[in-house]
Amino acid sequence: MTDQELIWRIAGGSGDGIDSTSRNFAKALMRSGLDVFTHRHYPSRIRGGHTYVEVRAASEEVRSRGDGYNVLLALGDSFARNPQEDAYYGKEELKPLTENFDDLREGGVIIYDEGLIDEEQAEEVGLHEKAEENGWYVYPVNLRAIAKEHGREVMRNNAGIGVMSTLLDFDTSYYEEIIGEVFNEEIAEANRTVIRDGAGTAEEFDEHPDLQMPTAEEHDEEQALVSGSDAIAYGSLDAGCRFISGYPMTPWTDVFTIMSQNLPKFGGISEQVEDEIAAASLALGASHAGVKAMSGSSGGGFALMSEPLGLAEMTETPVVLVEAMRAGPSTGMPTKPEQADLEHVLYTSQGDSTRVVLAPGNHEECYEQIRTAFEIAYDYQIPTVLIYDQKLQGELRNINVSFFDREPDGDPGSVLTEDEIEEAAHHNSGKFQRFNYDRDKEVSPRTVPGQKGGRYLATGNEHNESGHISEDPTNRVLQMDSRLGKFEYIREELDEKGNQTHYGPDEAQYGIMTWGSHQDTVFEAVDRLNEAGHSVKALGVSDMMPYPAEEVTAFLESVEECLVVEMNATGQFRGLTQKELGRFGPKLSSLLKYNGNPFEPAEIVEGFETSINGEELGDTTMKYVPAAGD
Amino acid sequence: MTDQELIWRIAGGSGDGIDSTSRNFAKALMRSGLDVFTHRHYPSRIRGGHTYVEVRAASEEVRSRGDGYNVLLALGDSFARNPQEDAYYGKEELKPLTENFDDLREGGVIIYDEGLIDEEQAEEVGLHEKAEENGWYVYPVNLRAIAKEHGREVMRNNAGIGVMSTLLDFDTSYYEEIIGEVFNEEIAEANRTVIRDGAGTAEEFDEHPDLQMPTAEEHDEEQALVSGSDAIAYGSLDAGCRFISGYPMTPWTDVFTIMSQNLPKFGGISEQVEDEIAAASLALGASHAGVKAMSGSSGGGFALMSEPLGLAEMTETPVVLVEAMRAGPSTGMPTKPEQADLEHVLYTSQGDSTRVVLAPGNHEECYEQIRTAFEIAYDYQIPTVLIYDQKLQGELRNINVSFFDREPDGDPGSVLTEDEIEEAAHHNSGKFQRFNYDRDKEVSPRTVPGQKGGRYLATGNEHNESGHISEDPTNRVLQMDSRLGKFEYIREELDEKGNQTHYGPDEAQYGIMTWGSHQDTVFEAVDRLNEAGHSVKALGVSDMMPYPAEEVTAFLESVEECLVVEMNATGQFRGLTQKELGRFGPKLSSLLKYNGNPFEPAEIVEGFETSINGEELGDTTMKYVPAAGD
Amino acid sequence: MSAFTAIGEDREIDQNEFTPGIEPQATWCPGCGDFSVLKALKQAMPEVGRTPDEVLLCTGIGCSGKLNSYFESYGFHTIHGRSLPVARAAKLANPGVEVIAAGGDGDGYGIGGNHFMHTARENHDMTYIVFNNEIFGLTKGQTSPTSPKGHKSKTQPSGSAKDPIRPLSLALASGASYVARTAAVNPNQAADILAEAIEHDGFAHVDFLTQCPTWNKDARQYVPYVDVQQSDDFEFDVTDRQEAGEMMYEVESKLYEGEVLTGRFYKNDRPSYGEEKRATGEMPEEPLAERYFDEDAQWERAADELIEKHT
Amino acid sequence: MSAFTAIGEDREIDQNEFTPGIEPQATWCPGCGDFSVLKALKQAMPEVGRTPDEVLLCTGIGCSGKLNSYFESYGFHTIHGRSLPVARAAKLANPGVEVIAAGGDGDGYGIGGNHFMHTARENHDMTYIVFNNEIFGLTKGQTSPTSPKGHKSKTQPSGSAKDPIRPLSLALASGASYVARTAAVNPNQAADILAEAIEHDGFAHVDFLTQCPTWNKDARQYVPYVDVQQSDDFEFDVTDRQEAGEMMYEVESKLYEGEVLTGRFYKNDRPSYGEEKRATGEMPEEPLAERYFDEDAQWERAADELIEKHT
Ligand SMILES: Cc1ncc(C[n+]2csc(CCOP(=O)(O)OP(=O)(O)O)c2C)c(N)n1
Ligand SMILES: Cc1ncc(C[n+]2csc(CCOP(=O)(O)OP(=O)(O)O)c2C)c(N)n1
Ligand code: SF4
Ligand code: SF4
Ligand SMILES: [Mg+2]
Ligand SMILES: [Mg+2]
Repeated sequence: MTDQELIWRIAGGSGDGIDSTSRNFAKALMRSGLDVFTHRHYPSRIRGGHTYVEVRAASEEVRSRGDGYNVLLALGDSFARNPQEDAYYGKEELKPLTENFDDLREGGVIIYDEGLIDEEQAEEVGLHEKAEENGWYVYPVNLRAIAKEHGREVMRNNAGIGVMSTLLDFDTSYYEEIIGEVFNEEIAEANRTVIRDGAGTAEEFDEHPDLQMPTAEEHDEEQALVSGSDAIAYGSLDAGCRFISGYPMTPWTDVFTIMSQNLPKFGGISEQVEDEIAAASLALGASHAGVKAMSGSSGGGFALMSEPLGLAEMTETPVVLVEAMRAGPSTGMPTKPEQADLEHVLYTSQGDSTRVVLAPGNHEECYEQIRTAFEIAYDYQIPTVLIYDQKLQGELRNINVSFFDREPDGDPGSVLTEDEIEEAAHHNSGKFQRFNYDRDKEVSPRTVPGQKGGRYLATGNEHNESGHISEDPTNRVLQMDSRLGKFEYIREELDEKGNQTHYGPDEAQYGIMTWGSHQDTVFEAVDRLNEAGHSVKALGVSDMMPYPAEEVTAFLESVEECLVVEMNATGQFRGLTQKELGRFGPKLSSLLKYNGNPFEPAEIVEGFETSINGEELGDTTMKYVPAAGD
Repeated sequence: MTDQELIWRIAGGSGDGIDSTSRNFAKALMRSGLDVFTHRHYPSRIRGGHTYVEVRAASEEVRSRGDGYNVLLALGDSFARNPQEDAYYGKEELKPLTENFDDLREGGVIIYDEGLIDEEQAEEVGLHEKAEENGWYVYPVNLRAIAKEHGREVMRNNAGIGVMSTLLDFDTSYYEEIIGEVFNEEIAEANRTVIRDGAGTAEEFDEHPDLQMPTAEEHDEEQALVSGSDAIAYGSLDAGCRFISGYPMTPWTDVFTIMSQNLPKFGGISEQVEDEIAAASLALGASHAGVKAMSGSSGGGFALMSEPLGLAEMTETPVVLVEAMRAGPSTGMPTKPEQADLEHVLYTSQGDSTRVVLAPGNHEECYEQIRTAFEIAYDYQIPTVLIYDQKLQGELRNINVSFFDREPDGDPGSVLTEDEIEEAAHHNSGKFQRFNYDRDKEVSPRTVPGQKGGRYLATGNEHNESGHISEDPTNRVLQMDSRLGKFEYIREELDEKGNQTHYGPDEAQYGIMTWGSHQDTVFEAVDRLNEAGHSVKALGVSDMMPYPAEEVTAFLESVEECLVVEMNATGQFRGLTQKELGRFGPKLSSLLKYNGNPFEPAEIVEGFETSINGEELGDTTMKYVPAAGD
Repeated sequence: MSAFTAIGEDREIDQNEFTPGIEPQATWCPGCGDFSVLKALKQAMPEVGRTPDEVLLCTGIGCSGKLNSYFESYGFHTIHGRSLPVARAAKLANPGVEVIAAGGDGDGYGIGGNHFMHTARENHDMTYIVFNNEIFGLTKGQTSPTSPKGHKSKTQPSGSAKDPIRPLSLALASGASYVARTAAVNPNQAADILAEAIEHDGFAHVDFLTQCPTWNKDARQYVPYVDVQQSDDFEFDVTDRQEAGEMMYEVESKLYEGEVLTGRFYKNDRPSYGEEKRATGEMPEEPLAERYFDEDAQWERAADELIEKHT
Repeated sequence: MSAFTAIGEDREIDQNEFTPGIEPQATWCPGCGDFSVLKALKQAMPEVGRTPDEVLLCTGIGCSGKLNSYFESYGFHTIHGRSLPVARAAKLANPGVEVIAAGGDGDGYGIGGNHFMHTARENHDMTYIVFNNEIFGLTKGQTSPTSPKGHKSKTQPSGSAKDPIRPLSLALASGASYVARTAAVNPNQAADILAEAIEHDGFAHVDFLTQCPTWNKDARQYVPYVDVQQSDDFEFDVTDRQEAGEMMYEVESKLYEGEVLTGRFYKNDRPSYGEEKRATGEMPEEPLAERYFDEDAQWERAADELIEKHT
C-alpha cells in the first residue's frame, strides 16, 4: 500500500460489462476505506465502440476526475467482430487499447486481453515502443480463455481484476463480497474462481510495477456510492415529489429511470408519454391538481418543453424540470458532456422569463438543490429548472450515508385547505381569487380541483384576479410585476441556502469562477495553484436565475482578475455575468473546452497560468478568451 | 387646410369594418399628398369587443404613432347586442366611446353614432362634462339611420366620413375614388350617397371645431401604403424565396397569408401544415433540396421551432425564419405588441447558438433586412431569424413606390453546380465532402439531392468532413470553430449593409438606444428633445446576432449616458448590450413599457427627462430602471 | 375525511351554477355553434350529478378554447393542442375529479393530433369534446384538418388539395372506448351525448359539429341532421368495432356530401387507464392528491429505502 | 437540360453502390433486425432503377436512424420524430428525387405520430419505413408505443398498462394509399415490398418488424412468419378498404399472440399530394429546385406584380 492515487481505466466495447465491473470495483475500494470518483466515456451506440470508465481512488478526499490515469485494463471490443452481419470491422477491437495510449501516465500499467487483442496487432500499433518510451508495464493475459474455462466469456473482466490483484497488491476480499451480493451463488463462485485464476496467472510475471494500491483507512462513517442522477432522484423523492412524466433521452434518462423504478414503491406515479411536450404538460396537469410533480429532458427534448414551460410561468403553476446537458447543438454528441444549454434554459419560451434556474456543482448539491427547487417552485408558484450535465449525471462518488438522513417534505406549498378557502377572497360570483394584486411576497395562494369553493381559471392568457382573460393595461402591469417581483424574495431565500461555494484563501489575488459540474475540478486546481505559489480563490455559482449579484460582486471586487471556466464554446456563464454585472467585464477572461471531454485539473492549472502570463495555450483542446480590451 | 397634424381614430367592434375603412381613409390621405401612419388596437376576438385604428397624417414626414389623437369617429360595437345567444351585455357597445376618452387631446372632435350609442347613456358616462373640461367638440349623428336609408348598416362608417368632411373641411374626392376601386358600382354609389348624406347632416351643426385637415401638397413621387408584413413578404419574394411552410398564429399570420396568396402566382409553393415543428422542418427539407425557403411564427409557435432551428444550425442548412412578437409569456395578449421574445429567439435550442438575428426598425428595413436575411442564410448556410412585432406588422405607412424597384435575387447561395461538383473534394468512396475543414469564410459549399456526384449526409449529430457521425474531439473542435467562425465574416457583411440607424446631432451629450419597431418613435422624440434644448442623439440597432459591438461601442463612448427604450419588462436588449459590452453598464438605464400599448413619442420625451433628472416617473404605464450603481 | 369535499357531494344541482358571474355572456360571434356546446354542457352537468367545484375543464386555444371563460368550474385554459396531456395527468393525480377536455378541430386534430391518438389508446377516463367547425376560427378562417377538400381560404387561395382527416375513424383506430358525433343544431341529443360521454369510464370522444358563420359562411349549418340511432336507415351495433368502423366511415364521407349524420358510434367497456395502472401496482389506490393534505401522511424517506443499495 | 442529371439516369445499377465507403459495416448489435432493412433496401434499389445520387433518405433518431450512415445516397438524418416533414418538403421542392423516410417505432408512432397521420392523409409520394422493434433501442430499452401490454422495462417496472398502437390501422384511417408489413426474417419479401412501396405513387407505409435481441430478449424473433398473400388461410382484396381494415386489425392483434402475419394490406390509386396540388395550380409544373440552377430563369418582381394594390 502507498499514498499514491490510483486512476484505473477499464476499456472495452459498449455491452462488455465495463459499467458494472467498474461500479463494483469502485464500491469495493470505497468499502476498503478509500475515497473514489468515476468518469465514464462512451459512444452513442448500444454494442461495441470504444468505451471506458475511470475510477480514481485515494486515501484523502477525491472530488474530481484526475489528470490522465495510471492503470489500464484493456478488454478489447468483443462486438467488433460480427461476421454474419457483414460487421467485421478492421482494427476496431484494438481501440480499447490504442485509444487509451495518450493519457496513460509515465510508469503506468497496461493489462490487456490477449484473447481479443492480438499480440502481433498490438505490436503493429507500437505498443512496446510506446511502453519503453513511457516506462509502462505491459501485461498481456488471455483473460478470455480464463473466463471461458470457469464460466462465460463476460467474466473476463474479473480475470483482469484477478491479474491486477497480484500486480498491484490489491486485496480482492471487498470485491468478492460485492460479487456475492450481485450474483447468485453459482455465478458468484465461478467469478471468484476466475479472479483467482487471473491472480495466479499474474504471478508468473517477473516484473511488477512500481505503482501499488493507495493505503486505505476506514472511513469515519458508512459511505454510499452515488451518481449525480441518484442524488437528484433521491432529493426529489425526499422533496415529496410523487409524480414524474417523461420521455427517454440521454443523459436525462437516468433520473427518469430511477424515479420510475421507485415511485410505485413510494406511492407515486410515473408516466412515460408520447413526447416531451406531453411530458411537461402532464407535470403541469398533476401539479395543478395538487401533486408535487416533475419532468425533464435533455437538449432537444427540453426544447420541446419550451411552450409548456411558458404556460407554467403565466399560470403560476409550480413545477420542477430538470435539464441534463450533453454536447450540442441539435443531436450533437449525445453521450458527451457540455455546458452549452444555459442560455437555452434561461430564456427559451416567448416573453420575459419568469423561472428559477439552479445548477448544482456536485452530488451533494444535486440532492440539496433539487430539494430547494421543489421548495421554491411550490412556495412561490414558479417553474424551477435544475440544470446539470452528462458528466455530473454519471459520475459515481462516495458520500457519507448520514448526508441523506433528512426529513421528507410533503408540504404542497402555497395551497389553501378548504377551511382557508372559506376565509379567502372570492369574486362576488363565488369564484376564488387566485391571482390577487395584493400579495405576501408576491405569492397569491392557490386551490386545487375538487376543493369546495376553490374554483378558478388558470390560463396562459394574461388574466385578472379571478383568472379570467384580461387585456386591461393596468391589470397587465400589476400581474407582470407580481410574477417578476417574486425574484426579490426568492433571491433572499436562496441567499439563506448559500448555494454558491467559495474555495481557497479569502485574500487571494486572482479568482476563478465556474458553474455546475466542474466546480470540484476547479477547486482541486486551486489547491495546486496555491501550492505552486499562486494566490487564487474560486467561486462555484449555482444560482443562475435569479443571479446572485451581490455575492458575485463581492467576489469579483476582491480579486484583480477572474478566469471563468466552463464547458462550452461561447462562454455563456461569463456572458450572463457580464449581463448582470457588466462593469466587471474587463476583469473576466474565459477558459473554454468543447471537444466532448471534461476538464482535468491540470488543464485548469495550465489555463490559469496561461491567462495570467498572457501566453498562448499550447493545448488546442481548450480555448482561452481574454477580457475585452477597454 | 392647416399645418396641424390629424390623428384620427375610428372605433367600433371587431367585424364593424374599422380596418377597411381606416385603410381606405389612410390611402385617400396619402393620395391627397399627406404622409400617413396607422396604429391598430384590437382584442383577441372575432366579433365585437373594442377596436380602434388610428390614422396619423401630416404634410411633413410621419413616421410613428403620435401622442394621443384629435378626432374620434366612435361607431359603437354592433356585436354587443346578441339577444338570441344570451349575449346581450351591458354597456359594451359604449366602449368605442368611453375607452377612448383618455387620449383625446384638448379641443378634439368626437363624432359618434347615435344609432348605436344612446345619447342618454353617453350622458351617464359623463361625456359632456368631459367635453367641457377638455374643450371637445361633440357631434352625435345617427350614422346607422343614414346608412340604412341608402344601403346597408355597415356603411355607417362612411356616413361618419361624410360628417367629418363637413366639419374638418375634408375633401372626399380621393376617398370616393378608392370606394370606386374596391366596390362594384352599385355599392360604391350607395356609399357615396351615404357620405354625401352624412356631409349634409353635419351642415346643421352650428359650431365647427378649430381643427382642420392638414394642408396636402403632392408627393414628389408615387406612394404605396404598406404594412410591415407587406414589406417582409415582398422582400422575401424579391429575395427569391419560393417556398413557405407555416401554421397560423397572430401576428405572424399576415406574412404567411400574403405569401400564400402570392406564391402560386410567383411559381412557388406554400404549405399550411399540422404544426410549427412541421412548418420549420418542411422549410429545412425544401432548402436542403435547393429551394430558398422560409417559415416563421409567433410566441408559442416559434417555441415549437426550437428543435428544428438547432438542426439547421448543426447541418448548416440555410433557412429564414421570421418571428412576430406579441405580448407574452405564453398565450399572453395575442393582439398586443411587445418586444419580449428577443432572448428566446437568440438562445432557444440546445447548444451554443449559431444563428443570425436581425430586427428591422421600420417598413423599409423590413424589406431590406429580410432580403439580407436570405442572402446571409444562403451564402453562409446559417439559419437567419428576422424578429419584429405586432406593432410593425400591422402599421401602414406610405413609402416611395420607387423604393421597391429592385432586382429579384434567384441565386441559391453557396451551392455547387454539377460541373463544380466534379472538381470538388470527395471522399475516396465517392462521397462529396460537404463539411470541409478548409473553408473560404468558413463556408463549405453544398450540393442538393439529384445532382450527380453530390451525395452526402446531413445530420444533427456532430459529423466529419463527409457528414458522417463523428465524436472525435479534434474533428469536433474544427467543426464547431467553422460554424461559429462564420460570424466574423457575417459581421463584416452586415457592417457594409449598415443596418444600424443613427439619428440626431453627431455631437450630443446623451444617447437613446432602441431596437425594432420603436425606432422611428424614438427619432421623433429625439427631434422634440433637441428642440426643447436637450442634446440627444439616437441609435436604432437591428443586428442582434452577431452584435454590432464596434458601432455601439463608438456610440456609447460618445455620450455621457444612454437610455435604452424597449417594450418589455426586463430590459432584454439592454441586457444583451451589457453582455456584449459590459463596461458600459454604468452608462445604461432603461425605459420600459409592457402594458400592451406601444410608446408614444411624448412618453419617451418624459422618460428621458425623468432619467436625466433622476426623478420618478409619473406615468405608471412605463418603468424606468436606472443604471446599476458602481 | 377527504380534503376535497366537493367531490361526490350529493345535492341538487342547477345548471345555472355553471354560468360564471364574471363573464356570464359568451362573446362568440352571433350564430356561432360554440354557444350550443356551452348550453349542452351546462345541461349535462345536473344529469351527471357534478358540481362546479369537482369539475376540471381543460381547453386548448381557439374560439373553442374560450369555453373555459363561460363555463363555471375549475378550469385550465392551456396552450394550443395540449389540453389532453394536461387533463389526463390531473385525472391521474386525483381520479375523483371529473375531467373534461375541449378544443377545436385545429387544436385537437391538427397540432394536437398526437396527444389525441395517444390519450385515446391509453383510454384515460375523461371526456374530450372537439368543437369541429371545419375551420380555424380564432386566427380568422384558415383551412383546418377537417375542412373539405377544395375548401378555399386565405392560406389556400385555390382550394385545399388535402383530404380532410377522419376524426371518428382515427379515434376508433387509436383506441377510444366511446365515440360520438353531435351537432350544435341538435341541442338535446348533444346534452344527452355529453352526459353519456362523461359517465363513460374511459376515453370518450365527442366530435361536436359547430357551425362558424363568420368564416365558413357558405358551409352548411349542419342541417338537416340525422340521428343514426333514431333513423331506420341505419342499423349497426355500437359495441361491434367492425360495424362501428363502417358506420363512421360512412358518416365522415357523407358530411362532405352535405348529409349530417350524428349519434353514438362506438362504445366499449375496456378498463380505463387508471384501472389498468392500478392493477399493475404502478398507481396508488388512494387519490395521490389527498396525501398532500393529510397531516398524518407518512412520507417515505429515500435514505431508508434506497441508500442501502449504494453502500 | 436539367441541373440534376442523376435523376432518371438510365444505367446498370449494382446494389453495392449503396454501400458507403466511409462506414461500410453497420455497427448495430449482432443479430439486430436493422441489418435486414438495410439489405432489403439495397436490394430494392436496382429493382426500382434508382442510383445513389437521385435518392434522398431522411431518417429520425434511434438505432433505426443510423440507416443513413450505412446506406449510400443523399441523406438527411434529422431529429427525433421529424423525418416526415423534412422529407415531404424535399419531394415538393424537387419531385424527381426519390424520397424515402425511415425511423423507429418510437420515432414514427410515438413522438412523430402527428406527422405520420398528416403525411399519410396528404398522400405525399414517398415511402416511409418504420423499423418496428417494439422498443426504444438507442435509449436502452424503454417501452415503446408498439410494446405489448404488460411489457416490462426500466421505465415500466411492473409492465406497461397501455395497449399498443395499431400502426397499420392508423395508416389506413389516416389515408395512406399503400400499407404493408414485412419482417427482418423475411428478406426477399422485404425487398419486394420495399420496391413496390417505392414505385407506388403516393404515401407508402411499410411497418418493418425488426427484432432487437439486446433489449427485447424474450420477444419473439418474428418467426415463424406468414405471408398473407402466400397463405391459403387469408383471403381479402388489398384494394378494398373495408377488407383491408379487417385484415390489418387481425394482423395487429395476432402479433401479440405470437403470430407474425406479413404482406401487403392496402393499395389505392388516389392521386398523390403533388398531383392534387398541381391540379389546383398551387404548385409549379416544373420542379421548383430546377429554377435556381437555370441561369435564364425569369424571377418575378414584387414591385411589378403587387405594388399597384398599395398605391
Ligand atoms: C403553438 C400555437 N400555434 C398557433 C397558435 C394560433 N392559433 C390560435 S387558435 C388556432 C386555431 C384555431 O382553430 P381551431 O382549433 O379549429 O379552433 P376554433 O377557433 O375554430 O374554435 C391557432 C392556429 C397558437 N395559439 N399556438
Ligand atoms: C426530442 C427527443 N427526445 C428524445 C430523444 C432520445 N431518443 C433517441 S432515439 C429514441 C427512441 C428510440 O426508439 P425508436 O424510435 O423505436 O428507435 P430504435 O432505436 O428502436 O430503432 C429516443 C427517445 C431524442 N433524440 N430527441
Ligand atoms: S369566428 Fe367562428 S368559431 Fe369563432 S366565435 Fe365567430 S363564429 Fe364562432
Ligand atoms: S439496441 Fe436493439 S435495435 Fe439497437 S442496434 Fe442493438 S439490437 Fe438493434
Ligand atoms: Mg375550428
Ligand atoms: Mg424501436
